[in-house]
Amino acid sequence: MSASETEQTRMDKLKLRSTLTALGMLPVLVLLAVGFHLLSGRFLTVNNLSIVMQQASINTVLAAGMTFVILTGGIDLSVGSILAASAMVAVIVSLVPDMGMLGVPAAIGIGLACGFANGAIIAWMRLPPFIVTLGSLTAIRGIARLLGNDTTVFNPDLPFDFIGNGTLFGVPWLAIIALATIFVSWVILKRTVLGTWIYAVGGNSEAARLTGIKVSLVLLFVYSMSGLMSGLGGAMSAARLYAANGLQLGQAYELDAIAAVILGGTSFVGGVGSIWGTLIGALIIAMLSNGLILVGVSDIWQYIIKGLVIIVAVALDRYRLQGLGRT
Amino acid sequence: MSASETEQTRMDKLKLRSTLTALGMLPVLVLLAVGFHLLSGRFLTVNNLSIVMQQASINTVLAAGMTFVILTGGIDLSVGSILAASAMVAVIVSLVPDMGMLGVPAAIGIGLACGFANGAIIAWMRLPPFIVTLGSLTAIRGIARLLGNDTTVFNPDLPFDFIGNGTLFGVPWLAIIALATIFVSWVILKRTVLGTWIYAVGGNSEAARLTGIKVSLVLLFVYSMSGLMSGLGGAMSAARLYAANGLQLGQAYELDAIAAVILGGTSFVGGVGSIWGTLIGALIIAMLSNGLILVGVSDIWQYIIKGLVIIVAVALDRYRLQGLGRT
Amino acid sequence: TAKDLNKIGISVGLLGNPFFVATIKGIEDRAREINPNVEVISVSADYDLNKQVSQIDSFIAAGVDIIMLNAVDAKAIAPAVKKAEDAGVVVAAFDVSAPGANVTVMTNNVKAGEEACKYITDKLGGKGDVVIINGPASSSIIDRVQGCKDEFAKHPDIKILSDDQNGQGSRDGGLAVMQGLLTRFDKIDAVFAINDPTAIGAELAAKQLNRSEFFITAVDGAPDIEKALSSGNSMIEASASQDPYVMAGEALKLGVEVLNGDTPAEPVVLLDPQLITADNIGDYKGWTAAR
Amino acid sequence: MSETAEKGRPLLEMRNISKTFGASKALSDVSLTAHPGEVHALMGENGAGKSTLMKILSGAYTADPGGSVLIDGEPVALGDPMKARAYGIAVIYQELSLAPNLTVAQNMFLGSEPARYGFADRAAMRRRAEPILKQLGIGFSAARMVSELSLGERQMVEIARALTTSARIIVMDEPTTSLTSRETGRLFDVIARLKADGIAVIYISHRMEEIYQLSDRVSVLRDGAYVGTLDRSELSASRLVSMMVGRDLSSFYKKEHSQPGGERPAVLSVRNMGDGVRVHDCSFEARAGEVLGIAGLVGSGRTELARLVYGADTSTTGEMRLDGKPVSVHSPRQALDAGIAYLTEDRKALGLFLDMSISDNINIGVIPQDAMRGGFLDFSKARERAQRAVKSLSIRAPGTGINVSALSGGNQQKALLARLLETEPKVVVLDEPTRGVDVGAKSEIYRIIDELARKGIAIVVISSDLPEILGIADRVLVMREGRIAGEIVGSAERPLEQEAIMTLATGSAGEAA
Ligand SMILES: Nc1ncnc2c1ncn2[C@@H]1O[C@H](COP(=O)(O)OP(=O)(O)OP(=O)(O)O)[C@@H](O)[C@H]1O
Ligand SMILES: Nc1ncnc2c1ncn2[C@@H]1O[C@H](COP(=O)(O)OP(=O)(O)OP(=O)(O)O)[C@@H](O)[C@H]1O
Ligand SMILES: [Mg+2]
Ligand SMILES: [Mg+2]
Repeated sequence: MSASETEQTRMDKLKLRSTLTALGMLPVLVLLAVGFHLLSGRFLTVNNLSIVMQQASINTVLAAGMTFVILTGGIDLSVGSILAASAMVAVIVSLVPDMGMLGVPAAIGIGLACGFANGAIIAWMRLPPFIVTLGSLTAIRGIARLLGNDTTVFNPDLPFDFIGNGTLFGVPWLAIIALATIFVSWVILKRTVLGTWIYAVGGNSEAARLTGIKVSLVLLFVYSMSGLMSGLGGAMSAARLYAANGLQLGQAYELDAIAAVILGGTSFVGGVGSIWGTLIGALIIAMLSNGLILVGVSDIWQYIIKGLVIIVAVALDRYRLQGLGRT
Repeated sequence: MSASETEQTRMDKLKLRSTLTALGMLPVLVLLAVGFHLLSGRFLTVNNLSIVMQQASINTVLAAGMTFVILTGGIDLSVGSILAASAMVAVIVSLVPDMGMLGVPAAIGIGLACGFANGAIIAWMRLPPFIVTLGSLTAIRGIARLLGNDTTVFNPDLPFDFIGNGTLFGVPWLAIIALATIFVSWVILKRTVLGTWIYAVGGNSEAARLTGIKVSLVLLFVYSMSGLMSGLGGAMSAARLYAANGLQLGQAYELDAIAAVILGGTSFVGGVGSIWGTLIGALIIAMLSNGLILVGVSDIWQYIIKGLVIIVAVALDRYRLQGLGRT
Repeated sequence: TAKDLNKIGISVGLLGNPFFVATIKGIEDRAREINPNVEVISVSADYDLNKQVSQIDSFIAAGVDIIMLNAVDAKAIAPAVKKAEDAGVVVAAFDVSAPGANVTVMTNNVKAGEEACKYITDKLGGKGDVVIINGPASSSIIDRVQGCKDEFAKHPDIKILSDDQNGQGSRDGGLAVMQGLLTRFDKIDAVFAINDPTAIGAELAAKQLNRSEFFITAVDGAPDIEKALSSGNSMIEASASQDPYVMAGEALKLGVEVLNGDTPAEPVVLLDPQLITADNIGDYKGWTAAR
Repeated sequence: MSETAEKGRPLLEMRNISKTFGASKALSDVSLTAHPGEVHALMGENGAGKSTLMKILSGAYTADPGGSVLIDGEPVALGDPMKARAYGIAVIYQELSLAPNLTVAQNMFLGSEPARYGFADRAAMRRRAEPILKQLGIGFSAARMVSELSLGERQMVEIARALTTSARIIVMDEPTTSLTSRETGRLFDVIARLKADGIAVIYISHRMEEIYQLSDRVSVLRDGAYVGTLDRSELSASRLVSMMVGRDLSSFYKKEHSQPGGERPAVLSVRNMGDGVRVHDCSFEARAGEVLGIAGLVGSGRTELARLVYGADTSTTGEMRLDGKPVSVHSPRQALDAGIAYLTEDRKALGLFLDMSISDNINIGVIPQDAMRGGFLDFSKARERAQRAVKSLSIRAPGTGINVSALSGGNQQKALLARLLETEPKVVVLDEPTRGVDVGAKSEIYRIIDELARKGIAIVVISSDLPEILGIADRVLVMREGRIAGEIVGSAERPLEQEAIMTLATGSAGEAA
């Protein structure tokens, strides 16, 4: 019958489209990798790919948390500051004799606490996320500085340094953690009830409220999650650098994290997006930095090229999806 | 009759509410000023207020442009980079013998061109403003560095330095320009057809399209405007400093500009907000920096206090509007 | 016309860097010796010239006697310095020169770069492939790189593989840049990093990639480099150290002289760096030493 | 008006409910009871407070203190959607409350997902969704994204959602505004089954026929106050209307424009219009001074066709002529310039600027023409226009300066209509012009349509309300699956008939000529 036929072809088109959407920026990623390899001859080596993964790892973790937030239509500008504060805590705790390993949970705990505070203000006082997290970006930065008396804390014998520099079967721990984060986020977002609620709040928060979803709890969760991820990022950063500095660490990281999320196809207005896209977005950003150094582009031109590539990447993506129906 | 009676009280309440909304953050501003004066004894002097106005001026100009953009539901992250590039151009042109005064129009022209480029990509290719302006934030930063071969350009005999350091009847030129910008923006937004279109696009862009408004032209205009204002900001910065540096100038200015707009009550989703609010927002931010130094608060605590004040300010504002009906 | 020292305003490039923490301590200690009740306001300009100029304006409004200035930009700060002096405030510059300042005390950065790179040319016997990890283009860093390049230029067999990558002056940036450079170049003989954090970042990269064919020198003498040098197994072999504590303290003392109406004999004082290596680290005082 | 014969203990009792929003009192001292197995209709003009009362029941709003809600005679504390649901209350909201970014199934179970240890059980969800969709005769799959559904289809999803929970009280707030008679029929079958199961249904609608057909009792609200309750036996149109509006409405549909005889000139002629996906090969003509109706089932492509004509979407085939001359319309701007105006079916999402004033909403299309030199707004002209429009369309508003969001649905619709009339079009396409509009406003809108036709404007009305189409249209096109299935012309001797339209719309019989 004609009706079911059109329904069938339509479903096919939809499937094709959602596959393409899920693929997202992958073609751009591949294009970039091949391009860099052709130009430098060294990009696609096991060694270098492991470096790229490492360099992408912290941003990936932050961006995973940011994905939760942006899916609800919010934003979290404070991730860089939270990362700095928890890296400080990680190093400071690591200096305590015999309990050094506690640095990691301490960092994550601090991150969670900061995120929870953000979430509480946003969810319960219903203040705009941009301003609240801009405020905490500033305030937590101050706290991070206070923690170390405004100087660099370092620990050359960091007990958990394997996280930052070790490998497991040749894969850097940092990359493993980042991938694990993405996987856990995917499970939460796509396999649990909570995940559906997050999408629902982002899609239509009033509708979500009317169906009995506790919107404020969902918001509390996503900001806490973003804080927790930032805390984890802080621990990773500390483990990688053996040091932390409350003022310098994590400056402008929020922009990179948001860029990864948006490059990955998550919509700013909320409700639409996937965590895999975020992973690809973060990889593109890391690849750009690494590849341009490999090719030997000077610092100034790195800026210009990076900026243009980001714009061209989303333009390509838009072009790719065109003709597949209205958006 | 009872119906018209309630109608009357309702209109009264509505009027009260819109007055209060227009007032916006003014009470917070006054509170802060009085507080700082009580603590330092030097805040409310003609001299210091003129300093605050000067310090607020560049951010005010950027924030005015940003108000246009945010009213359409967009964002412009590239203002700081555009400012840097046009300040470079202003100083470089000012060094040309006999034509030094052309530095100002040159800077504004460059700003306009950058803004136009942003707008063209966003309006015609329909790409997300966040990513596009993040890309141009990076690319234009590179161009700004390239312009001066990555060093500071300097002109101690800047022909238009009166803009940055002179006064007219005791009022700093910088402040006059900032206020003029606000006034012009107000005229455009509230007195012209274009202004109504801007609010309409921000309020419901699909409805705007269906009523025959050329949404893409409106977007082109607002990003061009933001670029132009950034160019003006660049000229002001050059005139104030007699110098410009492509790398350092304008870093993170976008956050301050956006903060001023949002503090001023403009909604992130677009369609709601006033330019006067933006002025007050910019003044609050400048006042915080100046006042805390005057009171002698240490740098670390300045961060913490600033962050908290920003959050408390919006919280107060929310509280103030409560009980006056839905938000 | 002599004035009392009651209020000091300090503006530095980026507070939170241990270097500047030491300078502030140096200033505070010297200032307390002169007036125990002195009020010190220290702020960070975050390498933003506009911000620093605003801070100077605010200092003037707050009625400080001396502005201790670590200029964000060695040239462009001139008008602000002039404005402060016109308002009757003494300006003492440290670490970075500030045209027109009443007094200036800073490390001879050209020399620092020279010494760190002389260690390289000496050890390599004037022949080899070297890398310079650059940083943000501030005057001190430009000077260091200049000094280093001058030294390398004396040896025609020294080949500079790369000098245009920005390690942001941080561990993080040094690590990322070095990872790229190590992938790009199969053999490097020596690395000059424009400051200590960059050097440590570079070392971390080398360790991760199991590369050990080269060694690193830097400038600063920061606490973390002390640890590295004394550990004995670090790839970082030398750092041309500065003494921020003494430098800034000196600048304050000279500034107070100006405040008291004396003109210092020498308005610009250049402090020589001291090259610290594993051999002489034992004698090195360090930035955080109690004084 | 009698206290109904005692039906045993009421399932639901709402007593002395009041609700104030800021300054305005939306409800004062309203009471309502519902018995098991009863359909209790709630009627009243736009803004009478029906939805507000139901939102209090659903926990979306908290009532002012003083009132009480009893279920099975026990006082309960609502005030939170979760609690209301626990008491067995399910609501089909008037303002569709779906998350467009989720699938049909996800929306149906939102907030009460079948789950194991917090993990969503998709298989169970699909299993439970299928029979409900089938029961409602829904043709699309539960895996479809809601954003891809037409308005009517969304309404069906909303209905399906209310059936997922085992509710004892189901509130339906204007569930049929975008539904045609076939879907409405399906819904009524479901309601009959619910009744038989002893469930209480509270039904809100502005369509009289539905009220007659369904309700056991009818309660009427006016200006937030309870007016009275009529038993089924006491129902009559005049009585209901006078309770609602406080006066009589004589003739409802107006068709004074159509003088018989004489072929009028075609203003707009559309040939082979299609977008290759949802609309195929549509040709029709709209004539001056004539009302052309377009009927069809939910999702048959009526809205999409109108959007193609208006240039809101891009067509892949077809051409248009206006007054005999070919026109190319690729954007709404071009359509407006050519003299074609379009009233959207979704006034909140696609029509109104809710944050702007009534005056701005009316003037937005013409401010460039009115503007002074330099693009400055002419406030006095704008005020004049707004006031004139408010008067001629009798928009009930305290002033033209207040936000349009403060108006009731019917008045918002009239404001939108005013906007499009200010552009002085030759052809107006009205998509569901009376959606969610009360009887009084409806008859006013019919009067406006009639007046326009008399002025010689060509009018196209898309409507899912068959009696409405029959009442106002001179000629009806019927769409099915994106094509024009046929055309029916009414005449004095042979008036338009409902069956003929349904036959064409469903394709159940052979093509009618
Ligand atoms: N959230 C709100 N804030 C302020 N006023 C409101 C709110 N919701 C409804 N109102 C007002 O309360 C009154 C009753 O509105 P309600 O939506 O209950 O009417 P209704 O009878 O459902 O009308 P309709 O037939 O148009 O759906 C109206 O005057 C409306 O403007
Ligand atoms: N945004 C969209 N994306 C994909 N499909 C859509 C979209 N909007 C509508 N459709 C589909 O197009 C078909 C026609 O929709 P249209 O809105 O034209 O129908 P309609 O006859 O006006 O129905 P209704 O009475 O429900 O409004 C429907 O099957 C619908 O599912
Ligand atoms: Mg209603
Ligand atoms: Mg429709």
